[in-house]
Amino acid sequence: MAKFEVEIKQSACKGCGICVTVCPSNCLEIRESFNQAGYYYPEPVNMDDCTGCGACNKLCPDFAVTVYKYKKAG
Amino acid sequence: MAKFEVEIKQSACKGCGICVTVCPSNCLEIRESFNQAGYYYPEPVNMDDCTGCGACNKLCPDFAVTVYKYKKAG
Amino acid sequence: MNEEAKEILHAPNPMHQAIIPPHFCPGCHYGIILNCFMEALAATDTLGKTVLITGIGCSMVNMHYIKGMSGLVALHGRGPAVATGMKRVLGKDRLVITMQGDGDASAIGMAEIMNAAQRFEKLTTIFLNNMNFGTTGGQMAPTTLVGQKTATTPEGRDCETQGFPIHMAEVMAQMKGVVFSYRGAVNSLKNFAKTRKALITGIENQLAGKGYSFIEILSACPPNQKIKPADGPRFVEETMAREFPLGEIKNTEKPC
Amino acid sequence: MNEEAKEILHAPNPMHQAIIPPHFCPGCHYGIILNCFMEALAATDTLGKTVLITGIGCSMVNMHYIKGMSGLVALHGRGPAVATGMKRVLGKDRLVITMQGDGDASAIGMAEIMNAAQRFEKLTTIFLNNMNFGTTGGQMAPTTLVGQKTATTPEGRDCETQGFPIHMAEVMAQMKGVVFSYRGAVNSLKNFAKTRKALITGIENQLAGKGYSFIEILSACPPNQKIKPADGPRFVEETMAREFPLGEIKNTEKPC
Amino acid sequence: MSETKRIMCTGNDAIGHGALAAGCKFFFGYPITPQNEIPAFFANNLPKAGGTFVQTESEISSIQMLVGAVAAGARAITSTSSPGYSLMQEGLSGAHAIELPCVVVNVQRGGPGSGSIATGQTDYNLATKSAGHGGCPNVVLSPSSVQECHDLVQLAYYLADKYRMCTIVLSDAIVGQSAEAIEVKTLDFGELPEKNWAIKPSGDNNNWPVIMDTYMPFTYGGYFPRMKEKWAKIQENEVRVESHLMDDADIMVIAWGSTARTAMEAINWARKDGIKAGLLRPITLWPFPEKEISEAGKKVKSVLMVEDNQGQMVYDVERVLGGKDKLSFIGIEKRNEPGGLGLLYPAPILEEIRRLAS
Amino acid sequence: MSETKRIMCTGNDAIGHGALAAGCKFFFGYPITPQNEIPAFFANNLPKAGGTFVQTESEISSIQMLVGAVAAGARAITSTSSPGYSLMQEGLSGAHAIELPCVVVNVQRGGPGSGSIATGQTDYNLATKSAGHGGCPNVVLSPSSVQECHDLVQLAYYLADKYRMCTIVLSDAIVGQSAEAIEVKTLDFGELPEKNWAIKPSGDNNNWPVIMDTYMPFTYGGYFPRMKEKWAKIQENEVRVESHLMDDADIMVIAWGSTARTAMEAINWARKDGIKAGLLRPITLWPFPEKEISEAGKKVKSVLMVEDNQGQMVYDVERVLGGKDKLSFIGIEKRNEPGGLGLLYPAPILEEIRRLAS
Amino acid sequence: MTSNGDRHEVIVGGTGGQGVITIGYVLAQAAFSKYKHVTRFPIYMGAMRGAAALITVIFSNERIAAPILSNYDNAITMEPGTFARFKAGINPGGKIVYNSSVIKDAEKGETDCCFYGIPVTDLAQEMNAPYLANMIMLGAYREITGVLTEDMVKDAMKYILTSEGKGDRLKINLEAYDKGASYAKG
Amino acid sequence: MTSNGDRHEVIVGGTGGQGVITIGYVLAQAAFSKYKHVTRFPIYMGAMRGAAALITVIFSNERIAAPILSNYDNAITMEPGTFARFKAGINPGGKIVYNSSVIKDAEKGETDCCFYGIPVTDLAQEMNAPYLANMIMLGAYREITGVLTEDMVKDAMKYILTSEGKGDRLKINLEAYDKGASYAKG
Ligand SMILES: Cc1ncc(C[n+]2csc(CCOP(=O)(O)OP(=O)(O)O)c2C)c(N)n1
Ligand SMILES: Cc1ncc(C[n+]2csc(CCOP(=O)(O)OP(=O)(O)O)c2C)c(N)n1
Ligand code: SF4
Ligand code: SF4
Ligand code: SF4
Ligand code: SF4
Ligand code: SF4
Ligand code: SF4
Ligand SMILES: [Mg+2]
Ligand SMILES: [Mg+2]
Repeated sequence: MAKFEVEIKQSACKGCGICVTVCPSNCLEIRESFNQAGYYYPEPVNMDDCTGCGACNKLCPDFAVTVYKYKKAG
Repeated sequence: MAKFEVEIKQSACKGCGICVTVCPSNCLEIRESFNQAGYYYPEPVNMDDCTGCGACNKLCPDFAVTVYKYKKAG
Repeated sequence: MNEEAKEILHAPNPMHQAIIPPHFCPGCHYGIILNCFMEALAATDTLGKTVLITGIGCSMVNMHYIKGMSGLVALHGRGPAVATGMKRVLGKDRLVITMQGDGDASAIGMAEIMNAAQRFEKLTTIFLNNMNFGTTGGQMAPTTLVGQKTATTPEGRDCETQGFPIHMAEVMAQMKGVVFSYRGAVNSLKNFAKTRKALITGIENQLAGKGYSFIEILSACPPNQKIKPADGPRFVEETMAREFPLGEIKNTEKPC
Repeated sequence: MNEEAKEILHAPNPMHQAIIPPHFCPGCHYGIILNCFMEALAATDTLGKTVLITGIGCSMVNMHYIKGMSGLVALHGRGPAVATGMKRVLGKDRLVITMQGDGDASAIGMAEIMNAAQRFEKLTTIFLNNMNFGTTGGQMAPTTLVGQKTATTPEGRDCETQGFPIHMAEVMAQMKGVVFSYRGAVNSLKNFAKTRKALITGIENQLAGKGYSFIEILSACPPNQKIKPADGPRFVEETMAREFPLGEIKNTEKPC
Repeated sequence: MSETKRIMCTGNDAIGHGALAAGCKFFFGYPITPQNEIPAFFANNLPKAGGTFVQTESEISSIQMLVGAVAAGARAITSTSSPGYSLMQEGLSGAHAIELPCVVVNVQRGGPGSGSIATGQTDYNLATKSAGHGGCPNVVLSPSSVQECHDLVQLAYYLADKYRMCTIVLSDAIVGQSAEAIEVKTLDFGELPEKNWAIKPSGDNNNWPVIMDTYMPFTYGGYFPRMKEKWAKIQENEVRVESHLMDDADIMVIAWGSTARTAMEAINWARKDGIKAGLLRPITLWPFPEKEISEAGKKVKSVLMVEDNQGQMVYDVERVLGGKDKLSFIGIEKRNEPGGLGLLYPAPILEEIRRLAS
Repeated sequence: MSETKRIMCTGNDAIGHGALAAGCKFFFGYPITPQNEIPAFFANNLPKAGGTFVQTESEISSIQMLVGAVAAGARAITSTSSPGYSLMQEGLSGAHAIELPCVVVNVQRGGPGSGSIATGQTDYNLATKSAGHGGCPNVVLSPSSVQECHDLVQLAYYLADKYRMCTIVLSDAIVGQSAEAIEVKTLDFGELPEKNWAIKPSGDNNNWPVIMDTYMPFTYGGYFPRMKEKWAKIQENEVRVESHLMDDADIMVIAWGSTARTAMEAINWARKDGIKAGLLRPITLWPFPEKEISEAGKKVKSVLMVEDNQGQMVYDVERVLGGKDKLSFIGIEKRNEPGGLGLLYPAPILEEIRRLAS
Repeated sequence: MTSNGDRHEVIVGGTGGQGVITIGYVLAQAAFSKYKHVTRFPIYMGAMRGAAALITVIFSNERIAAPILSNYDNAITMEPGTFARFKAGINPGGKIVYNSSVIKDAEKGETDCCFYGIPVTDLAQEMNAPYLANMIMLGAYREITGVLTEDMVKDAMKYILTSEGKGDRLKINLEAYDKGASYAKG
Repeated sequence: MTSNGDRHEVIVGGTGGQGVITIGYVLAQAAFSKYKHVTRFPIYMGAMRGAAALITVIFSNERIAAPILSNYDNAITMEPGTFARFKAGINPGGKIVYNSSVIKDAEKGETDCCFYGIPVTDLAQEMNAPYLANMIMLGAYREITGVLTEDMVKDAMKYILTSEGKGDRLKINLEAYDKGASYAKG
């Protein structure tokens, strides 16, 4: 079960793939989708392995990534 | 008996006294004489001790010093 | 998944002026450096005390990207001189930080940065080493690697006729007025954290009146380094950091 | 004493253009350095291959003092750039030497000299360190000692607001393109001989295409150092060389 | 190099082709938009031609390396854009002091400050009025087409060497960034004197040293009278202008560089309306075509000065016309957009011509 | 500072006294003859006055430190001489781009190149025609006496702050090195607006950042129209001239700076011969006294321009007079010696006045 | 009023990544072999991908006055921003060829010119290669205007794409050209 | 023709080491307390000791036009070079006070001015202090011209010598002044 969620602000993304590269758990992948400016943005693919480390957030040059943590139930 | 002679080109001398300072044998001294530009130039005073080392020549900033060596008789 | 049951763990930096998206090329590390710098400002709570002086280069408009940052875009290479004038007026309790490209600081601006250090200015410089002149289309910089192809070294930099990359952090460390010299990178979470720490040291040094702090940061510049944007982090590690070793080069007490 | 029975043991340097007496102040070591330089030219038989590029400073007219020396008086601080242009035209078998004051090379001309080294120019620089701007009346230079009184440091250089003396030979040695960096003096026969040897090395390095050679020479400047001319040699030894240690700082093989 | 080759290239590349055709062997320069194609051209082509490309650390260094190379007798070049040209002022002044035939290309962007990289003609005064301190004029050549970039850089070498005088090719971003079909060939302007003044080590010069001294003793008694004579000779012999439809013109449009082409477009349209407009285009900005403008000025009913700046040459035109009576001006304020990327298009010029004709 | 003190000092020192009286707290400068007394003055006096003296590494740095200090709202100053003034061109252009009220002193030596340290007025064109690339004029004030050094540097601050415009005090070695008896006091020119444009950290500015950008996007649509208005206002309101014996003059001598005093000496002698000569001395070189010269020019029989250069202002005078008919010129070629240490004395001016009178 | 004689003028516009500059380069290069005078002038409205880019191309056997035009005979536009701009600048009787995939409601208004919509984005998508939209547009444009010849343009494509280091993609680009041309033929 | 009214003008010349600039400084300083306008302008003909140095001093209650003069009412010269120069520039009826120790044959020629030879080098030698020649000359000059008062000049000497860091030598300088003055008195 995924404990974290990663949100990519598509309009800000330039499709550089840095988040994909630096994710230690290979949670992100660039696929077919592209934004208005023509950039292919990444999509979360493997969130169960996500550790919430924040690399994708901190190392995104375009401030496009937010990492959420699911609150424990109760 | 002096083996060496030191000649100061008075007109070139600026009376800095460097030759006096650097002579290891205290052969030179600045006295009363001054040249046209008003500089007090040094005079050989103690030539018996001169070793012909050439310091006065090489370290004169104004190319004013010549050191001669007396030829051995015969 | 229940939307209400999640909280933000890592948000995009709130200091970032989101309405002006950075103009950097895809994969440029300058955006990451900007983030790292803002985190250092936040950690020291110094944004409101700071004036950012940029040179001419891809980082020149960075003050516009930081909410609440005052700044001045200096002419090419002259940041440390402008910063000197400004710092002398603003006084020791205000922070004046220069952010300069490698061309800006080590080519045209070499006299200014060296002499700011010589005068023991209480400044902090962030030196962005991308091994080229990015803004003008990727020409050779003093930092360009031997063999590296650029717009003005089409066959690769030839050391015999074009020399060797300058190591600014080491050169600056030679100056007595420089109390802190560091080379970092933002290609990994670990390096990001270390670089942020170095930036914090640079900020604290200035506020303590300790001396000049110089922080070099290696940066990928995909179009001009001719790499894929996603390969930037690896390129920094494997190619750049091999020529320009990461870490602290100097960290001394105040020399007087 | 018999006039005919003596021979010249040490003549004033025959390369010296005796009809133009040097304009240096009494006790200025620049005349001695000139002599030392001419001896190095003689020892390498290179006068006829040489162009001397001076900066603006008390040494600027030195080519006029050397019989048969071609030269160009560059604008203040720009010697290494002019020399680069000239050397690239004249080619590797010709010598282009810059002679620059400390103000000339380490203040206004810092970018030019550092970047000539960065480009691995095959040049030789003679750097005259008299710890002040002599020509303009003895102002502070980047080399001025902490506490030293000059026209612009009437209370002595205050390190807190005016910084620390720059050590150029050490800074230049940081540059990979610099294969030889030396600090000498001409205050004694011994130092004169060592400095001449360093100058010869600098000349030979250039003709061998080995790299950039940098020779710093400490010099008394009596009016501005506020010493008696005759005390210059001692001042160099006891005051200057204490801050600026004499000797070889770098001597490496050709780096590529 | 004397055969002709037809190619398509930018104005910036054409500078390179022209310089190579003129035998230039050394380039010294620092990157700056909008002239980066020039250093790139030389980096690619000079080594092949047995020459040397040096990237400098600044424009100050560029002009000084040029001084070193030119003092040694070489044909060499540097290029830059406006801020870099400002930085060369001290160096140019020094080059005038020792009368070096330096050729400098300035592909203008808009000033002041870091300005706008788009284009501009805001360096007219700086280029023509004084090479730094000292008040020496440069010869200033203004290309308005890619072909002319190629041709005028060659003329620049000729004039520089003929008179031992710094010569500026004052291009702009529109001319520099346009690509056009041009003919590349070596132009022959005539014989030139030997450079026996050039610096050589004395061993290469019959043991005679050659010394150039930008410093004292500066003999004004000799220098300025000699310069006056030289400058007068240039003003007498080297003025170049282009006239377009001036024979029967009622309205003379004066414009230079790329703006002259824009003005020509407007004039061509005006002619379709039956308005007798013509163009007088100074090619040499210094020497300034005083006679040509003054004579033409007497024949026309009105004079319209067009420059992509706030009005700089208009000052000189007014002086030559002896007043502002016939004179009007439109300039940078008529660009299509207020931002730095706007351009001065033909339309506002046509509009002004129509206004003058009515 | 409002009491008056009579002292004897050099023109260079008077710059220092005047700047202190105007509340200047920061000096940034690099040594160069013949203005070395100015940095020495500030090094000695600013710390005592709670100010800061910084010796820069070059004139490029001087103008940039000045930019930093002035951008932060301070009254600051730099001084230099001709070659250093050339080096400031890019910086001045940048200062104009962000409209900083920089005050720069240029104690001229002779150009071009390293030139002559004696004196000279060879920077007229560079100072008045264009602050580097971009073609922006500086306000240029020309002192001809020690008292005026003290007064005009204060006026420079006033005009700079009033219009947010770079202002140059264009002195020369004769004015700078002369010592005269003067009165030191703070001059009051009137109220000035708050510097609410100055850069402050946002925390010192109600959390609003202040940004100055010498670079893009440069909005010409706003910039040059605003400048035109500003420049026109200055030209309208700030022209200053001195007239001496002009009321009944047949011969108008135009001269500026130290040369105006030399010319005045010659005029006084000419008057003893019964020759009706008078002096018109522009104090503001920009704004140029167009109206004053044109009107006076109509009344006199001949106009003699005297400058210690090759003839620079004469170009502007000719433009204003509408031709060369009445106009003659003598300049640097009439110095007493050909070497760099010669000076332009009263005698050749008197001789020329006599020639014109006969 | 459009130009006289053999003069041809066209302005091409789009956003930075759309390859409009290449269209201009190819047209200018193609004209170079046939016309005495050719000029092209690019304008980049910003450094970033996404900012507008324009290029004006003029060729003629008569001398060409300005390389920049207030009004032009022909225009090619890949997206709405430059479409609006060109509509204002087109000469009466001129032609606007536009990307009808993204410029949906071609507001022809009162403009006295001819509009030709080509859905180049969709056509490129069909080829599974969005970056080919520009060459599709080029093929359509040549077909519509009949300017130059197909051979000339294809030769120029070879030259330009090779010099841009895209020689390996030449074949697919030529296919794209053909796709555009045949779409225009109808 | 010499100046009208209360105006006094003098040019002082010698070689660099001879202290002529100090003579000018003292005269200007002395005049400062009495005259509304004072100007002094030094000219160094080279950086080296031995090169000529000149200083012009003018004071008046009327405005002073130029600080540099082609012709002057009074001159002081310490050596032959400036003597020749000043002879050419002196106004008819003017005074030249010269160092007759080194300017032996004062070629008065056709010049319409008064010459006053003072052997200041010898007088200084008598005091065993060659450097005092300038103040001896000053004493003589004031006595001969009667300009200012002895007190004013001596006060000015105090001020100038102190500001030049030679305060400790003030007494002997005043003695030199007196020696010159009494020699001139005869
Ligand atoms: C005086 C001057 N010369 C040249 C330029 C052109 N220019 C703009 S940025 C730049 C260099 C940029 O390189 P760098 O400092 O490494 O910054 P980067 O773009 O790589 O971040 C140059 C040469 C300029 N603006 N001003
Ligand atoms: C652009 C410029 N700025 C300033 C000067 C004035 N200037 C002449 S020499 C000099 C400095 C001399 O100092 P240094 O280089 O140490 O040489 P030194 O006289 O001590 O031998 C200066 C500032 C100048 N000639 N040009
Ligand atoms: S938070 Fe860490 S593990 Fe999770 S997606 Fe981002 S980089 Fe990968
Ligand atoms: S790092 Fe940011 S810009 Fe790059 S692909 Fe990921 S989300 Fe997009
Ligand atoms: S040669 Fe040597 S020992 Fe003799 S006088 Fe000279 S310095 Fe003294
Ligand atoms: S070193 Fe030379 S200049 Fe100095 S005192 Fe001796 S001889 Fe004279
Ligand atoms: S050119 Fe390089 S440094 Fe500049 S924005 Fe692009 S990637 Fe970043
Ligand atoms: S000022 Fe100093 S360096 Fe210059 S000549 Fe005099 S002693 Fe030598
Ligand atoms: Mg860079
Ligand atoms: Mg020095």
